[in-house]
Amino acid sequence: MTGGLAACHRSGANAPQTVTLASIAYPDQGHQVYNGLTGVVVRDGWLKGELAKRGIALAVTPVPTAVGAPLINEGFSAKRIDFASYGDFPAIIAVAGGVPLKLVAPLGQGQDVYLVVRNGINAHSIADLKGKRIALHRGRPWELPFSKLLDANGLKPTDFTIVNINPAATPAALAAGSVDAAVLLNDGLLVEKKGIGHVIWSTAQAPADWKMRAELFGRGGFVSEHPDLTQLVVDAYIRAAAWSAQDANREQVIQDASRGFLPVDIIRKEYASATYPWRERFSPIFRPDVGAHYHSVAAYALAHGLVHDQVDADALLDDRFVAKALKDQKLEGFWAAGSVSGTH
Amino acid sequence: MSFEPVPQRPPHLSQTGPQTGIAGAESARSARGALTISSLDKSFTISGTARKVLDGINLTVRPGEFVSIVGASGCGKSTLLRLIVGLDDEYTGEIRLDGERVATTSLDRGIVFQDHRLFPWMTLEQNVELALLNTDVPKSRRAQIVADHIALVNLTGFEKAYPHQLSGGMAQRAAIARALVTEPKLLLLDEPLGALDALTRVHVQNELQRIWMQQRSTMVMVTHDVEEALYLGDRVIVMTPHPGRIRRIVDVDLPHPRDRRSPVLHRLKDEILAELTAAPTDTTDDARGNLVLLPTREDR
Amino acid sequence: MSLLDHKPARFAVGLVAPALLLAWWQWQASRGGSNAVAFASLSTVGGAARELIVNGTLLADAAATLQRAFTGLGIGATLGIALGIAMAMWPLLDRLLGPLLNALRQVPMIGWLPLIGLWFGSDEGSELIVICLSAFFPAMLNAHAGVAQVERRYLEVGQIYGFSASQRFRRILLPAAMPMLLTGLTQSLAFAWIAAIAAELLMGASVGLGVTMQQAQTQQRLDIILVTIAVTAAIGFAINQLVYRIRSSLLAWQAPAQ
Amino acid sequence: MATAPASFLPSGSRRPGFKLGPLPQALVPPLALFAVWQLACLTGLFPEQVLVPPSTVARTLARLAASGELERDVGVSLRRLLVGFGAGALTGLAFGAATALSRWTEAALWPLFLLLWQVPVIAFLPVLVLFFGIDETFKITIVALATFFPVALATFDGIKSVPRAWFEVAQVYRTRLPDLLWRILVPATVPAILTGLRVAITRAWVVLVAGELLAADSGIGQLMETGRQLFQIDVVLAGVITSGVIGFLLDRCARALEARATRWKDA
Repeated sequence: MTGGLAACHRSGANAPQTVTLASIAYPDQGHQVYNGLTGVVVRDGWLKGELAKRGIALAVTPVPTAVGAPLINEGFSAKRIDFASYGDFPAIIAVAGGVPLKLVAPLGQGQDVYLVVRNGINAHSIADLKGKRIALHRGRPWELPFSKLLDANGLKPTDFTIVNINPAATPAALAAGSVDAAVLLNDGLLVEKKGIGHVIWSTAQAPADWKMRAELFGRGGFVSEHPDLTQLVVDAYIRAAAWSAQDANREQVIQDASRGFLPVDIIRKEYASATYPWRERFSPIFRPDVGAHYHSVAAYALAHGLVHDQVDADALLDDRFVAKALKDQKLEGFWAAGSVSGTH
Repeated sequence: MSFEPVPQRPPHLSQTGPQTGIAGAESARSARGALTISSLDKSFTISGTARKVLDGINLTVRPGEFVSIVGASGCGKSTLLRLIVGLDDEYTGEIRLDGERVATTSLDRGIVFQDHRLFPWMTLEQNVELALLNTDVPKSRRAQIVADHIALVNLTGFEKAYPHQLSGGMAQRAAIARALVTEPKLLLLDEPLGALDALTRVHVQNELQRIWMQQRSTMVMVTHDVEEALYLGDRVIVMTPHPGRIRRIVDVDLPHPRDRRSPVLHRLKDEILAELTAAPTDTTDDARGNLVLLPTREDR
Repeated sequence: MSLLDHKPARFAVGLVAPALLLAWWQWQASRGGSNAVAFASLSTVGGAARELIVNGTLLADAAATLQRAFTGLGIGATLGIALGIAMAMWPLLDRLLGPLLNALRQVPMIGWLPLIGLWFGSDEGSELIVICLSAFFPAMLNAHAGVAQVERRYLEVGQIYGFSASQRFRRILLPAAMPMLLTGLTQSLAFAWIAAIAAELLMGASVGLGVTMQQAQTQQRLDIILVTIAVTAAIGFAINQLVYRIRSSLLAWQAPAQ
Repeated sequence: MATAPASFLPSGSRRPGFKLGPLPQALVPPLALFAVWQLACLTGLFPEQVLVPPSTVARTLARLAASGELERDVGVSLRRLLVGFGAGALTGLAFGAATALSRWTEAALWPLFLLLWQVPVIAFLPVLVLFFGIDETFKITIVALATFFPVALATFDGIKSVPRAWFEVAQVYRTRLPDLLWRILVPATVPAILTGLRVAITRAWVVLVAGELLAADSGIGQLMETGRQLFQIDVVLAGVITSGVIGFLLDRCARALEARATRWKDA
C-alpha cells in the first residue's frame, strides 16, 4: 500500500490519462475476446481498478491476428500503445526500426509451430520433403522455427519450392495438391483433424527456444517514465498467470483459448501433449532459454537481412518488474527457474 | 400597319419590367420592342484566322412587327439571333432594344430555339414557370399566368407531362409558351419549326400566327423555309452567306391571318427563291474570294 | 408473346443457373476427398445457416456490416460528390487536384493501411476510412463527369432567364447531372459493400459478416463461410435492386431507353 | 476528367517561355504534397518510422531500382495484369454480349451475375485455390475476375442502349449476322465498352496488388506487404508511389485510346 502511494507521487507530475494495452483478439459472439493472459487480466478487472484509483483509465485495443503485428508496431511508434502482448519477431523488427521496447514479462513456454504434410505424400521428416513445395507465409514469426529446422538438418530454403501463401488459403492449397506441405501454427492440428494432411514435425520436439514466443512488451519511453504504472501492469499479468496456473482453472483456460479461435478439442489435444507441467504453461520467469530465444531471433533477423541493425537482446529484457511482482505476490519459487521442456 | 390592343393579353403585362420606361417621350406602344441594328460586324476566330460571319448588318424592327429572316446555311442568321438575345456579346456595331444597347441577356428578350430546350427533368408546367423565376411577378399569380400561357399554346391538359412524353410539335409550342410567359418586348425564334414534320409545321405556324396576333410582341424569326417566312412575316429579310449580309428586304403587305393560297405569297416566294438560288454559294474558298462576286446590298 | 414477358416465369428462368450451380456444388461435395475443403454439402450449409440464424449471429452481423457500409458510403460519397461537382465547376480546382486524385485512386488499399494504422489504430475508424475511400472515388468521378457534361444549350436557357449561380446549380447542373450522380452512387454503394466485408475480413472487428467469415476461415468451417458468402451476395443484390428502383423513380423524367 | 485544356487556350496569349504546359501544371499538386509531407516530417510530430520523409522514400526507390528488385516486381505484376486483363476482358465481352443480345440468356444468367458481383473475390479464396492452384494461374484468375464484372456490365449496357431502330434498319436490308455485329453493334457500343475496359484495368490493377499480398513471392503487392511486416514503411511508400504512378499511366493510356477510338462522336 505504501508502495502504491509512493508510486502515485513518483508519476504524479506527468501521469498519463490512459494506459493503453494492445492484444491479439478474436471475435466471439459479437465481442472481441482477448487471447491468453490479457483475456484474464481484462476479466479480472484488478488492473482497471488499481489504475482508476490513480485517476487513470485503462484502454484495451483489440488487434486482429492477421494484421496484428504491423498494427501494434505502428501503434508503438505513434505512442498510441503503451503495452502489447504480441510476438517475438515483430518486436525485434520494431526495435531494429528505432522503436525502443522492453520485454517486461515473459508469457509462458511459447507456441508450437507445426509442419503439416498433405495426404498422399510419403514423408516422415523435413529431409523427405526435398524438392517439394512448402507453403509458408513469409515475414511471419513462424518462419524462424522453420529456418532453424532447415539449419539443423543441413538444408537450405532453396532445397524446396517455398510458396508464399496466406494461412487462410493454405488448407485449400494442401487439399488441392498445390503445395505438398505447410508450416502452420496450431491450425495445422485442425488441418490434420479435417483429414487433409498430417503433422510430421512440431517445435514440441525441438529445444525450448525454438518455439514462437509472445510476451508482454512495454514501450521503452513509457517504461522508463512510469515504472510504477509498468509495475501495476506486470502485477496484473502475474496475477493472471498465477490464476491460470491453478489446476482448478484448467478447463476454463482451455475454453477461453478456444473462444473465437480453434475448436476446443484441438486446444485440449495440444495442451495435453505438452511435456511440462500445467503451471509452467504460464511461467513469467526470465529463464535462460527466453534470453537465448531473443538472441537467436535478433541474429536470424540480421542474418537474413530482415533488419539492418543488430538488436541488443539483453537490453530488450527487463526483469525488474517480474521479480518485484513475484515477491509482492509471494510467488517466488512457484515456477521453475530453468528450462522445463525440450528433448535436446 | 396599325395594331389594335388585344383584350386577351394576360393581366400582368401592364406591369413594367425593370428596363422599361427608358424613352419617356415615346408612347407606351412604340416603347415596347423597337429593335435597331446598325453596322453590325461579327467575326469568329477559327484556328488562328478570323472569319467574318456578319458584315454590316443594318436593320430596324418596329414594335409589334413580325420579321422573318431567310437565307442559306452559313449566312449567320442564327449568330445574329444569338447576338440580339445577348448570349454572345462580342461584336462591333450597335444592337439596341428600345434605345438600350444589348450587352447581355435580359428578360426583355425571349428566344425559342430549334431544339425546344425544355429541361427534361421538369414537367411542362415547371418548365414554363421556370422562366418566371427571376421576374417580379408575385408567386401567388404565377400558377395562373403559367396556365394562361399553356392554354395560349393549346396544351392544356399536358401540364404534368415530361418533355419526352410530348410530341415534337407540342414540345415546340411549350417552348414558345415558356418564351412568352415573361412577356418579353422582343421574341426571337431560331428556326423554331425546323425539326418538325410538314403537317405539324403548318399547324404550329398557324398557332404561332394566332399567338402573335394575340400577344402583339415584336418577333424576329429565322427560318430556312421561304414559304413560312412569308406566311408569318410582315417583312422578310433575305440574307446571303460568307460573310452574312442582308441582300434584300421584302415587304409582305397582307393582313393577318393570312391565306396560304394568296397569289401574292406565291409570287414573292418565287422571287425570293430565285434570289437565293442565283446567289453563288461558293464554299470552297475563303470569304475574301467571295467578296467580289456578291451583288451589292439592297438597303432601303 | 414470349414466356419471358411473364414476371414469374422470368424469375423462374433466373433461378435455373443458381440451381445448376448448387447442384454442381452438391455433386462436388459428395465426391469427398480434397473437395471437402472447398465444398461443404448443402445440408451442412443449411444446418450452419439455421445455427447462425437461431443464435442471432447472422442478424447481428448483417446489421453491423450494413451499418458500416452505409456510414462509410454516407461520408465517402458525400465528400466525393461535393468535390466532383466543385472540380467540374471550377476548372482551376480540376487542374490542380484532378491528376493527383487520379493517381491516389490507383493506390491499392494496402498502401494506406500503415498511415491509417498510425492515425486511427485498429479502431472502428480505420475500417470506416477504408470504406469511405472506396465509396469516395466512384462518386467523385461520376459527379465530375455528370456536371462537366451538362449540355451548354441548357445552360444558355438559364442565362436567358437570368439565373443566378445558385439557381443555375440547383435547377440545371444538379438535375442534369443526376443520372451520372446516381450511377456514381450505385458504384459507390457496391464498392462500400465489398469494402465493408473486406475490411472486416482483413482488419478485424467484433461483429460483421466479414468477421464471421474470417473466423470461419480460421476454423476451416466451410459451411459457415458459404452461409456468409450467400448472405453477402443476397444483401448486395437486394441493395442493388433497391437502388435501381430509387433510381427509376428519381429519373422518371428520362425517356425509356428503347 | 483532367484532360489537357491548355492546348485550347488562345495561342500566343502568353510568351512561350512562361507558358505552363499541361504536364508541369499537373505536377504542381503532387510537388506541393511532397513539400508538405517533407515539412510535416521535419516538425518531428510524427514518428519517422511511420511518416517517412519523401527524401528517404526517394532513396529507397532509387535503391530498389538500382538493385533490379523494383523492375522485377513491376515486370511480374504487369505481366499478370496483362494476361489476366486480356482473359477477363474477352470473357466479359462475350458474356455481356450474349446476355444483352438474347432475352433468354439474359433471364437465365443475369440474376446470377448480379448475385456473384456482390461478393468480394477474397471470400472465394479457398475455392479459387482449389481450382486454380496458387501459382500464376491463381493471380491471373483474380485479375480476370476483377476485369470480367465491369467489362460484362459495360458491354451489356452498351448493347442495350443501341437504338432498336438501328437493328430494324439492318433487318430491312437483310444484313447478315457478322455484318450486323461488325458494322452496327461494334461501332455503336465501342464507347461504352472502352469506358468499361478503362474502369476495369485500373480496378484490376488494384485487385492484383491486393491479391499478391495473399499469395505471391514477387510483385509490387508483395513488396509492400513484406515492407509492412518488416516495419519498413519507406518500402511500403515506395510501393505506393510506384503503384500509383503505374495505375495513373494505365488510366491515361486507356483514356488516350478511348479518345482516339471515339473521335467520330465529337465530330
